[in-house]
Amino acid sequence: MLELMLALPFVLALVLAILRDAPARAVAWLAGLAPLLALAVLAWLTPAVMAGDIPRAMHEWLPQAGLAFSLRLDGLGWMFAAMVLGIGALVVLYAHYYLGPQEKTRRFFCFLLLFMGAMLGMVLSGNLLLTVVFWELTSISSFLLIGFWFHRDDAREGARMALTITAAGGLALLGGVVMIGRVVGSYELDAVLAAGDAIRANELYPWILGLVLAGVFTKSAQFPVHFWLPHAMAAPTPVSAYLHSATMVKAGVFLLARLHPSLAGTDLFFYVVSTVGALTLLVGAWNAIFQHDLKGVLAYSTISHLGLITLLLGLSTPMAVVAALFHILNHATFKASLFMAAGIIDHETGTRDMRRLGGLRRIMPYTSALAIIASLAMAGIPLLNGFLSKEMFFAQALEIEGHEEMRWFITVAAFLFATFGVAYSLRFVRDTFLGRGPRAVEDEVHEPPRFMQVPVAILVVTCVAVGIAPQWTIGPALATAASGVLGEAVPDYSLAVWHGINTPLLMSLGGVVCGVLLYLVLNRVLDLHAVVRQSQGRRLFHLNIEALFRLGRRFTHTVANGSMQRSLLWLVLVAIAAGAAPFVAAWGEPREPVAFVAQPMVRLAWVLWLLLVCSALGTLALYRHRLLAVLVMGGCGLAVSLTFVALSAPDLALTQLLVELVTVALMLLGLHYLPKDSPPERTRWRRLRDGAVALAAGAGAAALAWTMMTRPPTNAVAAEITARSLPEAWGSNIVNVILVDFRGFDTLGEITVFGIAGLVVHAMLRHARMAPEKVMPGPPIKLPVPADLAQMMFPLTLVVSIFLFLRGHNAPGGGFIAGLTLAVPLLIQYVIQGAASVETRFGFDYIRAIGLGLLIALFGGAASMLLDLPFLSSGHYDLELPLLGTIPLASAAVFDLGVYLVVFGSTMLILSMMGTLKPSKKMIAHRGTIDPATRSAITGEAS
Amino acid sequence: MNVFWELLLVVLLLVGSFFILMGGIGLVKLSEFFRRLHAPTKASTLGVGCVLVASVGYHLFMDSDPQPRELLIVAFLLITAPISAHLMSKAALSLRMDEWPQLPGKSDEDTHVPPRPDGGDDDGY
Amino acid sequence: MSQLPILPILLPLLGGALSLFVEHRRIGTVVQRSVAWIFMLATLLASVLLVARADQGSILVYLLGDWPARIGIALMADRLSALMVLATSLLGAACLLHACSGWDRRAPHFHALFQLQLMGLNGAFLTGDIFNLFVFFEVMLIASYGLLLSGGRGVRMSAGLHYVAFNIAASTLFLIALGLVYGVFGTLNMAELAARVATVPAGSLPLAKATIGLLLVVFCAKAALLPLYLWLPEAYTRAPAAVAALFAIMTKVGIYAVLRVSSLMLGDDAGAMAGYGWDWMLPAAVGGLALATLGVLAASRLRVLVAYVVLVSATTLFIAFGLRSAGTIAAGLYYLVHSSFVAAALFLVADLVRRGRGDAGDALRAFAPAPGVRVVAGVMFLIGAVSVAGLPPLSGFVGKTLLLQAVPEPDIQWAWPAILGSSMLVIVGLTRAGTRIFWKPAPLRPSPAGDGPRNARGRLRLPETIATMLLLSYGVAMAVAPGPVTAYARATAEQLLAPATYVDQVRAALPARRLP
Amino acid sequence: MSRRFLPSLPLTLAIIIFWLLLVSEINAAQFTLALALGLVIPLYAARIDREFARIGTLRPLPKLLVVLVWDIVMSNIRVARQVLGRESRIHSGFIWYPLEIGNIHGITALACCITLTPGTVTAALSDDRRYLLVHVLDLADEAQLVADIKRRYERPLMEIFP
Amino acid sequence: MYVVGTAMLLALWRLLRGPTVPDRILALDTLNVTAIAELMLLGMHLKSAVYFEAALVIAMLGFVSTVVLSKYVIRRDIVE
Amino acid sequence: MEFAIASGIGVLVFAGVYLVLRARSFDVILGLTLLSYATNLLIFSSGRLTVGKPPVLQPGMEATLANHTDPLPQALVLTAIVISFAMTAVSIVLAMRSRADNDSDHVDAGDVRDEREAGR
Ligand code: NA
Ligand code: NA
Repeated sequence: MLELMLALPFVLALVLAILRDAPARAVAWLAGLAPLLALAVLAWLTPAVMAGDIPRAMHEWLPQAGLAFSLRLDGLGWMFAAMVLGIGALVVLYAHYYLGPQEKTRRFFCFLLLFMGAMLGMVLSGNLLLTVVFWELTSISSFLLIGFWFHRDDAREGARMALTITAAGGLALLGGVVMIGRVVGSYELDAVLAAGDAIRANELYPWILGLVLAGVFTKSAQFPVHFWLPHAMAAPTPVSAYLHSATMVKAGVFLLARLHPSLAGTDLFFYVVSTVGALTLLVGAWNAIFQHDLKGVLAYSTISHLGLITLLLGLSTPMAVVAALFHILNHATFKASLFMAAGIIDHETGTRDMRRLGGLRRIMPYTSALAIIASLAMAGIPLLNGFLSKEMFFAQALEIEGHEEMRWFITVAAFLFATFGVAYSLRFVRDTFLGRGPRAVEDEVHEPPRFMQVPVAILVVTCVAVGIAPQWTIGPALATAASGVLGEAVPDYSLAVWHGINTPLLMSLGGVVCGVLLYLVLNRVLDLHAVVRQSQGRRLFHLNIEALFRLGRRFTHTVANGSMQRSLLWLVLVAIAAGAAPFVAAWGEPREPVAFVAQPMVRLAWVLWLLLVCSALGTLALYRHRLLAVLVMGGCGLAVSLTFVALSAPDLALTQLLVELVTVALMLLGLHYLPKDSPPERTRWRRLRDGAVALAAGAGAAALAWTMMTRPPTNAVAAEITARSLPEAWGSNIVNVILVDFRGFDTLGEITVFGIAGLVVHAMLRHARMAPEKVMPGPPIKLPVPADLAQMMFPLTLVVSIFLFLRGHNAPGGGFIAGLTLAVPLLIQYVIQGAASVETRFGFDYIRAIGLGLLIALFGGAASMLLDLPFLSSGHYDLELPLLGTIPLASAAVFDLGVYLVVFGSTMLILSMMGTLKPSKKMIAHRGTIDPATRSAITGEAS
Repeated sequence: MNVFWELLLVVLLLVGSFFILMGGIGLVKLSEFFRRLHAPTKASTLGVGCVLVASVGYHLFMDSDPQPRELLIVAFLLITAPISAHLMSKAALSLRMDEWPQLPGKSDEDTHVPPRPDGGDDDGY
Repeated sequence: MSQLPILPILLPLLGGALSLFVEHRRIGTVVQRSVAWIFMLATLLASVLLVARADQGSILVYLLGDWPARIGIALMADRLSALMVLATSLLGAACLLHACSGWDRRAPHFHALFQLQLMGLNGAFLTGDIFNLFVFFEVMLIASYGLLLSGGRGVRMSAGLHYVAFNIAASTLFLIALGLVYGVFGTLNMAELAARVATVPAGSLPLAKATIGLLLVVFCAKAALLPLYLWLPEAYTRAPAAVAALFAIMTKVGIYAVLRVSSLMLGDDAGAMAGYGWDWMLPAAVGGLALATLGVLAASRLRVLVAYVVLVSATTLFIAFGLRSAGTIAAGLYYLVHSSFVAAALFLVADLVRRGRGDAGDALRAFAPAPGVRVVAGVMFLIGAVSVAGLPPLSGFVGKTLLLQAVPEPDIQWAWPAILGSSMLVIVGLTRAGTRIFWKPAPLRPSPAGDGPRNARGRLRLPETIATMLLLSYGVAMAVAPGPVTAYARATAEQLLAPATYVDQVRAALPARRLP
Repeated sequence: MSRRFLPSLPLTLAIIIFWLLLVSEINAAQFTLALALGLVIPLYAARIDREFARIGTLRPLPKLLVVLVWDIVMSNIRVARQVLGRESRIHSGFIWYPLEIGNIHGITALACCITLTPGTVTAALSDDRRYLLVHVLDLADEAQLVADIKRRYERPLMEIFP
Repeated sequence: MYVVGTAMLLALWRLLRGPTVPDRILALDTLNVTAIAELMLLGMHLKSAVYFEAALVIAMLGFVSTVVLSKYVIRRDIVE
Repeated sequence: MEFAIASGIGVLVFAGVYLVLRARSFDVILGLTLLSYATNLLIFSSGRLTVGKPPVLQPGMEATLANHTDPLPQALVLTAIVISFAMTAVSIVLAMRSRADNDSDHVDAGDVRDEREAGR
């Protein structure tokens, strides 16, 4: 049943969201159906709750986190549910008439039901985490409701402010709840309520209390974060009537009541909660006097009343709790009706500014009467419900024990509360309904549609009924609710209107008198209409938020400005730090000597070393003249290749050499489209800094390499590979065997990378509009002699390529090297004969070559999967041919063939794309041509 | 017999090394690009040729890899060296090094390209 | 011999290769997309099966080439790998769907690159060999370059240059680290490495630490940890929507690698190396979280904001994993999966907004997009924002709650404020973005400069919407029924904290035909 | 027909020899492979080739080769002397060498010969293919040099490449 | 070997010293050629034939960088 | 020998890092290329240095590490070379495109342009 009740608003919200073109009336009916049906369910459950039963429902949600979908309907929940649904139903009725035909009513009711569901869920929740879930849902849905008129700046700002503050509180609450869960070991409300002593005794208690209260205070608009509530008045009035009088702002005090058994009962609780409540009460009431906006008065008054409730809950005596619950109900009724009345006034006159209103008593007598009664209830005038709870409050304030100073403070606060309450109520009534008629409002002000008044009337009647016959009307409900909080400890209390003449009654009377006097004095002395009170809270909030955004922007712009140089600098620095840290940390420790025999250094090796070092430094020295840098770097590549040869790595040397050749070609191709040299560095400081960083990096790398090489090797794996290479992988060139067999999967990835590189280049250049940096004048040169020679070479290189491919498994070579050996000569053809000439003769779809190569490699590797062996398991077969003898066939060769094709295809694709860019005419003109006479022979560039 | 071949190999190696060194010295010593161009391209060709022949012989006798494959290297060198030389001189010509005043030891005749005998115009070099 | 672990790698490779054959203009988009979808769905199926197998608790070891893991390459499908692969496939499917609304025709080789990107991701998650991890990193990266740059122009190129150059530099560092790894430990198999790290002689300890430290630096760079995150916002912001969405999982690869390496090699069994690196990573994570959060606040465009949200989630994950308890790791895993989906969805929403607002793009000023887009995009943004901000009832809340619950007692004092505070500020940032983008009315008269809605193409394309909703629905599903995912995450975390099993399984895996 | 399937016999032969040299083993299998390559590769190479070599006669070839090797050796020695000697004694310069041979292969071969012989290097071929620009390291007698080249290289080459 | 090594150093000097671009190209070319010789000498010295492939590839394709660089100097656009 | 290699690596890294930190795309690419040489040497040296024992099995020579150098790093370097080559190609093309599209070869050209646009 509880599930059904909870589901109703959500389901109907969904229905509303889906229904596209429903008429407004149907939408309203559907929306109203939710609270009405839910009320019916609630009514059905009421006898059980009244009897002290707690109907429950439990569904697992996330047991690991202790989050369960558990619902429980105890007295407190019952009271709130009734309030949420009852006032909800009235608000729906009211809103139907309030919203104009051009408003998006469907969306409004959808949000409203969403909120109603969230609120209902919160009060029904039997699991604290679930409470948090619904708690935040109320924040979100109230955000949507406040911002319903989102074309208005104040609506957007109000919504954001409300969400920011309440969501922050929600996060704090989450923290508090999780801590409670840690202490109690469960989030189930029953367990938590039973574990009050454990919680209070735990060292985390102050934290728990602080976090939970942060949630409570933000939600219930307590000082000093109360300021969001007045700004939330930008919402349509039904929203204010619902959220800001009866429900959402009560969520905070609800939770305080809910957790009262677990958290209350310590001095800390008492002092913090009652002080905050008292301050809020005063601040709210005082500010309410100076508002000009009808809803502003109501909002500050709400703050003040919420402060009262909080204060009562802070006092923590059973009687105070009862008073708090009682006041929650009372406040909901009179405030909701007042909001609705304010909405009607706004609706009819077009303004809510009391300075422009007045005399409405004559124009809309019925509404005025209702509103005046509700105002009197707000002021705590006898025979209305507000009076009763206020009396109870006074009594409690006077009965505080053990905290003498608090008793005084709170009693004074209570008296001031009464005084201010009377004052602002008076102002509200007088400025709106009495006095001269409305100024500067549109004409034809009249009573609203009848059904718009019905909800107000119902609420006001309730106020009066409760005020006159409390025991008879509200008694059972209050008793039920009180038992929900206090359990067995519900005190004896009397809900009589007349308790005889006692101090509280005198205080009330004094309050009324002082209130009237205060109003008169203020009105005379200060001219209330002229006082303009800025909300300090808003200003502070605004400043803070803006400061936050500014801080964010400043930080982000200084730190993460998108500069690549900075990224790379950080990377280098962090790498240096990571490399150096362990050595620095181990600096002082004694080091065991390492038995290390260096390889002898022949003089020839020094030649290589010189070649390497000099060309590296040469590249560095010449980097600004790019052509020269590329040239000198060629020496570097050669040196590395020769080093590999010298150190027994022929395969590597071959690969490095070929890659080097192609890289040089690529760089020169690219250089054609890039500036010829780099401009000088901006600052000397930067050069020095980078130099120092580079020096550190270089030294670090050298040190790491040295340290590594002087350690004894651990090469059991290498030994095993070496031993198993021939017998099990049928290859003598161990490096190639590793590439196509032991670690063939690496190679598969590697050729994929290579193939993708081709595709990327193709994709980037296919539609590119590029202009060379400078063009040489004149037509392309013809090079007949080299062309002839190159043409002669091509078939021979093809032969070598095939040779290298076939022999690769047993001698230096293999698919990769062979593929490049084929591609490089073709590059020469491009260079010497020109791209057009080659491509017309040698039309080759390089992209498909890549695809085909990948497929071949894939199928070569996957063949073994047919035999239920893993991918890339190599097979070996000696093909006996009659004339030719034995031909060894290895499945790895198929794989290598794929490599061959991909490498060839991709290299050629890259080269041909870069070589055949067709520049646009316009851009050539833009960058100009080179005058051969101005070229420097030293750099080869035009000077 | 063996001694003779060994001697021959040694001579080949010496000759080869000598010419390679000549190439290097020429490259460093000569004063102007086109002169330098002569030294290494050809001295190296002969030098490397000799070394390669020696290598063939050496492997033939040392029995480590008794095949004359190194000859292919010679073949390739013979094909590629002219291509390189041709292109490098074209590059040098295109930079008009004759108009560059500061080369030491430069004389007019070195870098001055005479007009074509038939007066034909040849911009392209 | 089950071939299951390799399928998530080979299927996209096959799909990518075949895409190259069908991508000719004459063949038509239907065939191209069919090929892409066949392999996408096949990969998805394989990943689902893989998760099902992995969830049985044993680690699947796949010996490539039938060689023992120590000398060959082994794929390792434990719970973590399987989870990551599945997340990738789910994300990939949505991104593909989004791309099929038209981008795939504008970017050359899109489908091939896309499939190969999936291959790279899956390979990185599945491999049990650290060098092979490098290779798949590169596959993934170069494919991402392609996806980022293909069909792009202008500023995207310089953003791409930043991304590419940074990653190449990081990869270089990776290689240096790998050289050291082999030089110091003599093996590349991660399980073997784990065993050898524990027994490294005292004399080699600084070197070993430097080696592992460099590895971690590389992974942190890929995961965009402070201070190595500067590359991320630009790259992710400039990428086409579907690609940016796919990139949401890319930072997670770095995090995955950190988690893998640290759980295997720096676990409690690692002797002198135990816990190395985390002393630095946790403060960096907190600092990164702060800066990322500020970035969310500072963002002037929705894309940038989402990029910083990705950063927030990445750094949060570092905190979760850095606390190194089963609970936090499990929470982190849940959070990882959720945040990938949601961030991806937000990227797609940002793209919708950008198109819906014409010239105004996704800048956080100006006004709401065309009405056709506004409502749908607004709702999707709301769902995404609620998820990503950790508000209930969506997945972000579940993840955050799990994480808060699992933070060990002594760390609460810094971890909670960090997590909750960043949540708070993210909410502020998202609220501002949302109200500005969806709630601000267009100016009545478009200014002559042309930044009015005139150029808005306010039409929703169905695949885009479905793709976004799909991603969001992953998150919603994770929130509605979090049980299976959290249980799985918990089991994963426990598996990760017991690396000995991993090592044993690798060593026990026998080749089918060969001698062990 | 034969042009289509066998575009260039010399090339085929060269490839076969080349392959056998490369693999350095002569057996039936390798020979078959070499033959196959020799037949297939020219077909592909033909796509690039613009003007296939037409060989007139090969008779002057041996003599040409001997002359060439001799010249290389001799001029190498001369160049070595020049390099080691004082540079001021060298008088180098360009000459335009008038071509008689018109076949591009012939020109190429000639250019090769000139370049391979130390002391001379072909720098350019005129666009109309009538002149070679030759840089001479030590230019003593221009006419003598031109005559030498003509006699020693160009004539035999003209026979080979008519 | 040392002789050839010396030749390489001389070429290196020219490579770094210049002065003109073609000079450097020439030096690089010379480096390649001497490298071939060096490799063959090394092969003889170590009695190994595995250096053949490297030498072959240098001989066959080492001139590519020369060609490409020269072409760049001549036309800036190396593939026209 | 070890010292020579280590110092060579150091010099390459020094030059490479300095260039990588430059502001122009081409310089960065040059730097990355130098760094990749250094990387290759470093990986290579992780198998320790051996002269004249290439990992190519020959008949009559026992297949042990006494006769052959460690082949594994060589295979790794090979893979690394290929991959870094692919990356170099992509980065060169990207530098060209960035230059063409953004009118500058400054590595942060896009920002410069963005700022210019924002300033308008
Ligand atoms: Na490999
Ligand atoms: Na390879």
